[in-house]
Amino acid sequence: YDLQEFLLMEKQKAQLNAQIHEFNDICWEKCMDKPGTKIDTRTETCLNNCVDRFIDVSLLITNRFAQLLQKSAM
Amino acid sequence: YDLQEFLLMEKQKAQLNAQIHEFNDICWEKCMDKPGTKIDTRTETCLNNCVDRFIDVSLLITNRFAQLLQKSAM
Amino acid sequence: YDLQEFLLMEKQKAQLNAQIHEFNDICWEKCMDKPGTKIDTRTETCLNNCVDRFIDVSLLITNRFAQLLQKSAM
Amino acid sequence: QVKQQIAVANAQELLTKMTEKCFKKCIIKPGTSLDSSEQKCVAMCMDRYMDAWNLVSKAYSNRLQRERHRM
Amino acid sequence: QVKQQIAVANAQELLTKMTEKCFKKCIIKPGTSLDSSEQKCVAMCMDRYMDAWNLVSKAYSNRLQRERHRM
Amino acid sequence: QVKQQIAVANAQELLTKMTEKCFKKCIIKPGTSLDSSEQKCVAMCMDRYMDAWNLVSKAYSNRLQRERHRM
Repeated sequence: YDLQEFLLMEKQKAQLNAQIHEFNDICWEKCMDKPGTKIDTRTETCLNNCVDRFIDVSLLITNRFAQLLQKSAM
Repeated sequence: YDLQEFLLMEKQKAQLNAQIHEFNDICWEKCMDKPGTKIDTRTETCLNNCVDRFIDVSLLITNRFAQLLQKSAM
Repeated sequence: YDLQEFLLMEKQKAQLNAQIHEFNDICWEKCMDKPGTKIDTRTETCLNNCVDRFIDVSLLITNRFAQLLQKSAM
Repeated sequence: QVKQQIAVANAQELLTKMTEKCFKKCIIKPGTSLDSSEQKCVAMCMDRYMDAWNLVSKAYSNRLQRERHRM
Repeated sequence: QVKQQIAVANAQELLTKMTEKCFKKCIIKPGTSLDSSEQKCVAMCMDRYMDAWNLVSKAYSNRLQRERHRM
Repeated sequence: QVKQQIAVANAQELLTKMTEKCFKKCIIKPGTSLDSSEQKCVAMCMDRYMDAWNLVSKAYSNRLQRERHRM
């Protein structure tokens, strides 16, 4: 476990955090209506689903884009 | 046609692409209502005009700003 | 008054300008309805208050965050 | 290789923007899975976004040429 | 020290986002001072934003784990 | 020269923001040319944006001074 490994892991942590900030930004706008005294179940479910569906959309688009590229290369 | 020229041209291409991404972002919001099975003529016209009018506004503002600066310098 | 001092001051000026651009962006959206032949008193008051309240919110959040951190560290 | 890097950067930016725009347009209320109507909407949105990109790109290069002629 | 820099960067980004989002949600018409209802709204909004951050963070790491298992 | 670079960067940022904001406010439905009412709107919007910039800039520097006195 040396310095390079440590730096790489810290860099990945930073990227992970940046990604969480971005998801939180998008899903806050999608799910949070008026902030109340606590997060209700509906909002909690929405936030969980929002992250998963955003990743689904991202994967769907990336895979479909790769397919289109392949088709056009043939 | 040497390396420097090649790098400069590639840089310009990158800037051009960044500009197109920005225009597409703005004009997508302005012109696209609900994505359908194809882009209809109204949306196509809107997108074309959107790019041209955005450039018009940008030129108008830049030129007027230069004039104001000149006046205030006299 | 040497070069380093000069560069530091110029850097601070740049940060100040970036901050003003950000405030102006936020407060323009909050206060400006339709741009008229001049800024009316209501809009002027709104812009002034907007800057001050934004800074209030920023201070409130930063201080409260520091308190929460301290509590969780105890 | 520089060329390839730019092409990759361009595709990446396109994918990021499409994901963001099409998520906003097609996923109104995020459910427990992407249902088939959402999937269809995303695929259509993606095609239209690329159509728009091509149109905008052509409109911009046309304008650049017209401006060059005027100078 | 790298670790600390990232923690600081992360906290700073969180503070910036919270300020922006909660100003937008709680200060509808900026007055001559933050009144008590606005202050309460900002405090509540801040707590909810951090709750949301934790939920989103957990949902994301759960998903990453599920994807890893599938591979 | 550093000074000038900052002044140029500042003006460029101002031009970029004004173009974006005033396009959004004044060009509701992009037509085949900028008509005279759109041109008038853009000119007015530009003047108001610079007014707002000056007001915001003064409000901010006033606040900075007040905060410094309190310390």
